[in-house]
Amino acid sequence: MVQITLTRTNEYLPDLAKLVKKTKLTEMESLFEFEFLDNNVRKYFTYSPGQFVQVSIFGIGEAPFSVSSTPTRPGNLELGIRQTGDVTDAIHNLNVGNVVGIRGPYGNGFPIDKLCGKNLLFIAGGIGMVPLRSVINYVVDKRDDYGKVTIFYGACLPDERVFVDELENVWPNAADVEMHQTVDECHETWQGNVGVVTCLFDVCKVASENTVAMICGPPVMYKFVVQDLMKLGFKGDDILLSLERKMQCGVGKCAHCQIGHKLTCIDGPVFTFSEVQRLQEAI
Amino acid sequence: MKRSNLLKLVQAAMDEYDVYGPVQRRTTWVFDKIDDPNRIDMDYDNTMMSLKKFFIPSKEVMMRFNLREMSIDDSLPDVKAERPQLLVGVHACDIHALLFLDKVFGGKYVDPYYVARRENTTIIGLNCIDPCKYGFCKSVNTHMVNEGYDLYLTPIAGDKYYVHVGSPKGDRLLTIADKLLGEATDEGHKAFKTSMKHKHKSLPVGLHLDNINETFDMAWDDPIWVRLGEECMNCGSCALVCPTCYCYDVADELDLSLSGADRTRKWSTCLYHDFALVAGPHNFRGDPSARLKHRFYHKIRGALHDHGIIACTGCGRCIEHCPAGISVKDVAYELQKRWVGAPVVKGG
Amino acid sequence: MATEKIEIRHITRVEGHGSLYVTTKDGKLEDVKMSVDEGARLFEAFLVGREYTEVPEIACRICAICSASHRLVSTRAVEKAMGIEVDQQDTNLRKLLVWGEYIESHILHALYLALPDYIGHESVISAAAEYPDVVKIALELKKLGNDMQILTGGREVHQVTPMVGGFSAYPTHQDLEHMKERIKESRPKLQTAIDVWATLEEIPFERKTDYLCIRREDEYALVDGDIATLGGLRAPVEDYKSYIKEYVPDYSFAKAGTMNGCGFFVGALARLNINNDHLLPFAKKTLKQLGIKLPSYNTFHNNAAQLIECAQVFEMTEQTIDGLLSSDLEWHEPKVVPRGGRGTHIAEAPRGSLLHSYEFDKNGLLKKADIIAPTTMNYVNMEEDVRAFFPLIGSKPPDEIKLYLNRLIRAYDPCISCSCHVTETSGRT
Amino acid sequence: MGDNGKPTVGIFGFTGCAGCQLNILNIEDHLLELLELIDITTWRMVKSENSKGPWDIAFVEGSIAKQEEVERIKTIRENSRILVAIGTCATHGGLPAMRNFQDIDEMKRIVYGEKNDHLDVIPIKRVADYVHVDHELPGCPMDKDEFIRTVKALAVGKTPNIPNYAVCYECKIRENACLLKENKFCMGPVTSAGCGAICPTYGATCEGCRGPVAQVNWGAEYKILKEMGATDDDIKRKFLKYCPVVADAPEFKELNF
Ligand SMILES: Cc1cc2nc3c(=O)[nH]c(=O)nc-3n(C[C@H](O)[C@H](O)[C@H](O)COP(=O)(O)OP(=O)(O)OC[C@H]3O[C@@H](n4cnc5c(N)ncnc54)[C@H](O)[C@@H]3O)c2cc1C
Ligand code: SF4
Ligand code: SF4
Ligand code: SF4
Repeated sequence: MVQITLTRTNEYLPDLAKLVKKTKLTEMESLFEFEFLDNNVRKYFTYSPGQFVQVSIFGIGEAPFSVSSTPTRPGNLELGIRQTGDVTDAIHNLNVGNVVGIRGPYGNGFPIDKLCGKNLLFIAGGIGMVPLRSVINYVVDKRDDYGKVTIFYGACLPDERVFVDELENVWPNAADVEMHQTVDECHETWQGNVGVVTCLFDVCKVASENTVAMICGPPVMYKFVVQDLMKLGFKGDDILLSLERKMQCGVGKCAHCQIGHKLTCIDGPVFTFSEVQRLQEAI
Repeated sequence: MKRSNLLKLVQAAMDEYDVYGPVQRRTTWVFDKIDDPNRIDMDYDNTMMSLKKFFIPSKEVMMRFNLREMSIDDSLPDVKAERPQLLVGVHACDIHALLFLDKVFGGKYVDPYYVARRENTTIIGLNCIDPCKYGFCKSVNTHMVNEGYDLYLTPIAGDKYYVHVGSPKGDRLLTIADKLLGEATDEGHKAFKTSMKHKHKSLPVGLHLDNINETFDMAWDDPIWVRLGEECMNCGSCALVCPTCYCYDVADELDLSLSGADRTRKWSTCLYHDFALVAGPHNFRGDPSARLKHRFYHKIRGALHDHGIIACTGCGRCIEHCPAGISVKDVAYELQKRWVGAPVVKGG
Repeated sequence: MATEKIEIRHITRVEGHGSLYVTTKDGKLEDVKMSVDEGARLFEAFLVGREYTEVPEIACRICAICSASHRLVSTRAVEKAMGIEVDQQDTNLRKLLVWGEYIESHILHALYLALPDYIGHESVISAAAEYPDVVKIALELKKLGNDMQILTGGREVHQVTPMVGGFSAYPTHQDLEHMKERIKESRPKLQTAIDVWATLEEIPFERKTDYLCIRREDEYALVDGDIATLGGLRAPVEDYKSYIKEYVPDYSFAKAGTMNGCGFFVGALARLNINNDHLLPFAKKTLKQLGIKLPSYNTFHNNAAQLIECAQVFEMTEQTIDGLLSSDLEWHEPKVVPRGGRGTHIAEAPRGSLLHSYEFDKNGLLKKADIIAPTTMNYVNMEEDVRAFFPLIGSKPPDEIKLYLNRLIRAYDPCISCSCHVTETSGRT
Repeated sequence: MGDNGKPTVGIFGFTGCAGCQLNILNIEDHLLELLELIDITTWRMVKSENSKGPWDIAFVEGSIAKQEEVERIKTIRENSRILVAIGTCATHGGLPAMRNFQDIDEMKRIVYGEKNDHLDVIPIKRVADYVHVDHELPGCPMDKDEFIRTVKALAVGKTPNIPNYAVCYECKIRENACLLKENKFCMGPVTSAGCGAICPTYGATCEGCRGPVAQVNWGAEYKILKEMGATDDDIKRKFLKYCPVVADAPEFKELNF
C-alpha cells in the first residue's frame, strides 16, 4: 500500500482531533471515533491495520492505542480503549465534540500485502481484538485477495467481549469465515465454549498449510497459543504477534518499549515468532 | 597554539557563545558555564556528567498546551533561538558518544530538539595523551576521533596545543581567534607525533570488541547476573552519568490555574522499577536484576544490532560513580574470559 | 447561677493541639486548666543512644516553626560538650539563619495568626479577599525570612547545612549581597505592616509578672548570652536548674515551668523589656510609633513586640552580612572528634527562651537530654494570665469570652508541638 | 465539591512537628493561586471556623500516637473522598516511631513519674496502619512542590506522580560529587527521591527521610557502608532513623543485625 505521509517539522506535535462518536463496548471499554480538525490531515492521514496512534489528553498525558478501524472504509479513526489509568480515564470522560491530540500512525502494522492469497487464522484475547478487528475488516472488505479466514476469540466473561455485534452477526456471516468464541468462566447466559482461548484448537481443526496466524492478547496468552500452533505445524515466520510494551514517545527514542535489541514501536508492534524466539523476555 | 591563548580565545568567544568547560567541584569535575576562562581546568580527569545534558537536558519542556483554546505551542522555535553554545575541552570518548546519540536521535524519526541543539553547538575537542583513572577508551576504540569536533587540541611540549580543524564551524571560531594561533611549524609537527606516541603507549587495553556480541549472546543465563543483582541497588547512577544512555519519560504538568500545561520530558533509566511497568499493572521487567542485565544488553548487544557500534565509549563514568562499585569493563571482561577466552591485554 | 464550664477544645491558629478549660461559679472564676492534647513523642527517650553528630538534626524535628532555633541550640550544646570552637564566620552564618527564622515566624504569628482577630476575620484566608495588599505583604515578608533560612540552612524547615562544628555548605558572596539588597528593599514593606498594626485597637490588660530571656552587654542577645530577668537576675546558662523549676500538671502532656514558685513570661515582650537598650534605630522608631512604654506588662503587646523585633533583625542582618562579605566562605570539613561531657545552651527562639542540655559518653553517644521549650516556660504564666484577665471579660456573652481567651493564649505565640514531649530522661531503659 | 465548584479540602495535624502544615503556608509564591483552586474548609492551625466535613480531599500530617487519634483518623477517613498522608510521620511513622523499640510503660514512668495514668500513649504508627490511604507524600518535611503538584493532579482526577526511584537520580542530575566517594554514609541509593536530593546537594548525607525506594536493596547498601568502616550499630541506626517501621519489612529482617 502506498502511503502518502504528512511531513512534519516536529514529530512529537500531535494534530488536533475531535471526538465524534462514543460507543460503549463493555463496562470497561468503549469505541471512540475521532475526526481530525485540519482538512489536510484528514485527507492524507492513512494507516495500515496493526499500526497505532498516540493520543494526547492535554494536561493529563499521552498513550498509545491501536487503530481499530480499517483503511478500506475511509472516514474517521476508531479506537477501542479500555479504562485503566489516567489517560484512558480522561478519554472515557470525553464528550462528543471534545478535542484531543493525535499523532502517528506508528509501528509496522501487519504485512497485509504479503498475506495475499493466504489462509488467515486470527487469535484474540480480550481487547487484543482491537488491532485484529482492523485486519479482519480489511480482509472482509477485500475478500477475494485472501483465503479462508478463521477467528478465535476468548474473553474472561461473556459481557467482557468487545465488538459483540461483529462477533455474532457480521463476521460469521461473511463469506468463508469461521468464527469461534470462548469465555474463561462458566456463566448462565452463555451457551458457547468455556475455557481459555487455546481450547478452541480442540473445537476447530486448523491446517497450518498456507496459513498465517495473527495473535493479540494479554501478555500471558502468547506462549500457550504459540506452543499449540507449533504443534499444528506452523512455522515461526507464519505466526504474527502484536506485542504491547510501555511506550512514551512512540518513535524509538525513549527506549521504554525495548525488548532486547528490538523497539516495539518501530520494529513492531507486530513481530513474527521467528524474530521473537531469539529475543529474550519477549513472550 | 599556546595554552594561554586558548583562554584568550574562550574570552573572545564569550561575546557570541555560551561557553561551557570542565571545572572542579569537590571530588569531581563538571561541565559548567564559564564566565571567567581561568576557571577552565583543561587537565581534568573526567567530568561526572557527560555532555548529553547539553543536547537532551535532564528536563525540558517540549510543548505547551493552552487548555482554554485547545492550542499547542511548540517549544522548538525557542530551542532554535537559544544562544549558540561552545563546549571546550571535550575528550574523544565524549565525541564518540555524541556520534552515537546522533544515530539514536536521527533515523526514521528525527528528534528536532536534539538536532537543533546539536546544530547550535561548537565543540573544541581535547586529545587525552595520558589515561584517566577509570576510562578504557582504547579497549572500545574511542580514543581517536575522525569527526564530531570543530577544533581538536592535542597537548604538545612547551605548554602548547596542536590544533586540528574539523569543520566550517571550527574555521569560523578561528576567525575569532585570529592572531592567537600560528601555522604549525616543523617543530610542532614533531611534537605532535611525540605526544601521539606517548598516548598510544600510555593508554591500556582490556577488552576486545570482535566477539563482544557472541559473548553476550551466550551469557544470558550466566550466574554473574544473579551476583550483580545482589550488589546493584538500581539507583540509576550509571545510566545517568553515561554519555550514551538516553532513556526518558514524558509527562504533562498542569499550571495552577489548570488552564495550561507543559509537556515535559525528563531523563529516566531502565533500572527503575516503573520503567517497563504498564497499566494493569504488569511489569515487563519486575525483577531488579533483570533491569541491570537489560542495561548491559541494550548498551552492548542492542546498540550493536541497531547502530553497528556498542553504546559504551569506555569513559569509565559508570564505574567511577556506581556506589556499589560495579564495573562494566570488569563484567564484560569476565564474561569474555568465561565464554570466548581471555582477551589479550596490551599496553600500559 | 451554678457552676459553668467554658471549654475551648482546640485552640485554633496555633501550632499543635491544646485546650483551655475554665470553670466558673456564680460568674466567678473557680479553676483554669490549660491542657496540651498533642500526642507525646518522647524525643529525649529516643535521642538517648544517638550519635552527637545527628542529635541536632533529630532535635530540630521537635518543632518545625522553631526548627532553626532548636538546631542552633542543640548544636551549640553538643559543641560545648565536645569542646568545639566555632569561628566568627560560621557564628555569623548561624545568626543569619536564626534571624531568618525570626522574620518568618514573627510575620507568621503577628500577621497570619493574630491579625485576623483584630480585623474581624476567622483566618488569613478569609482576610485575603478583603485585604489583599496586606496579605501580599505578609506573604512577601514571610518568604524573605524563609529565603534567608534557605540561604544559610538549605531549607526553610528542618535545615540541612548546619553541622556540629560548622556547615556542610556555604552561601556565595553574591548570594549574601543579594540578600542584603532584598532586606533593604523590604524595609518599606515591613513599615507598611507596622503602620497597619499602629491603627489596631489595643486590648488594655496588665498583670505584673517576671520576664526572662538571655542578655549580653554588647548586643541585642538572641543566640548567646546569660540568663536574665526583668527582676534583675543574671546567671550563666549552666545554672538554669537553680532558677527554672518544672512540674507536670496531672491533666496535661506537657511540663510547666516556674520561677520562685510563680509563672514567668518568655518571648518577644520579655526581650524587649529586658534588652531594649540595644535596639537599633529602625526598631527604636517602631517602638515609638507603636506607642509602647517599657517595661510593658500587657501580654497582648507581645505581637507588637514581634514586629519591633523584625525591624531590629532587619538592621542586625545588614550589619552581619557586611561582616560576612569580608570572610572567605570557603567550604571546609568541620573538624570534630567525639568525647564525653556535658553541654548546655540557651538561645532565644522567636517565641522565647529555648534550652537544650546534654550529657555524652566518651564515644559521643547521648546519655542524657534535658530540653525546655518556650511554651513549657510560659505554661503557668498563661494560666495566671487567664485568671487575671477573666474578670475583665466575664460579663460578656460566652462566644465573646471564648474569643478573648483564644486571643490571649494566641498572643503568647504558643508552640504546643514543642511544649509536649519535652521532658527529661536519663539513661536507656 | 463546595458551593463554588472547588474541591473542599481539610488539613489535619496529628502527632508531629507541624512542619508539613507549615510547608503549605510556606508556598508563599503560589498560596493565593492555590486558594483559587481549592476551598480549605478545615485547618485548625490557620483557621478559627472549621467545618466537620465532608471533604473531597483530606491532607493528614503526623503519626498516630494516642488512642484518641485512632478514632479521629477513622472519622476523617469516613468523611473524605481522597485521603493523602503528608510527611514521613504520616507515611512511615517518622523519627518519633523510634520510641516503639523501647518499653513504653517504663519510659512513661521515667518521664512523668508514677502518676502517668492520664497519659494516652500507644506505639506510634503511620496513618495507613489504621485507615486506607490514597496517596502518600513522604519527606521530613513534605516537599512543597510535590504538594502543589499533588493538589493539581487531584483537582483534575489524575494520579499524583510520586517518584519511587532513588535519591541518586536527583543527586546526579544536580551534578553533586557523590558523598559515598567521600566516605560519608549516604542513604541516597536506598531512599525514594522527590526532595531534589536537597541534603547531598548541600553536602550533607541523605538520611533516608523519604523512606525506602521501591524494591529496596538494603543488603547492597549495608555492604557499602560496612566497607567504609561503619559498624552494625551505625548502620542499623541509619536504616531505622526516619522510618523505624521498616524494621518489620522482610528485606530488613534478612539483614540479620
Ligand atoms: C502498541 C500498543 C497498542 C495499544 N493499543 C491499545 C488499544 O487499542 N486499546 C487499549 O485500551 N489499550 C491499548 N494499549 C494499551 C494502552 O496504551 C494503555 O492502556 C495506556 O497506555 C494506559 O494509559 P493510562 O494513562 O490510562 O494508564 P497509566 O497507568 O496511568 O499509564 C501512564 C502512562 O504509562 C504508559 N503506559 C501505561 N500502560 C501502558 C501500556 N499497557 N502500554 C503502553 N504504555 C503504557 C503510557 O505512556 C501512559 O500514558 C496499547 C499499547 C501499545 C503499546
Ligand atoms: S550505579 Fe551501580 S548500583 Fe546504581 S544502578 Fe548502576 S550498577 Fe546499579
Ligand atoms: S551522594 Fe548519596 S544520593 Fe548522591 S549519588 Fe552519592 S549516594 Fe547517591
Ligand atoms: S536527601 Fe534524604 S534525608 Fe534529605 S530530604 Fe532527601 S530523602 Fe530526606
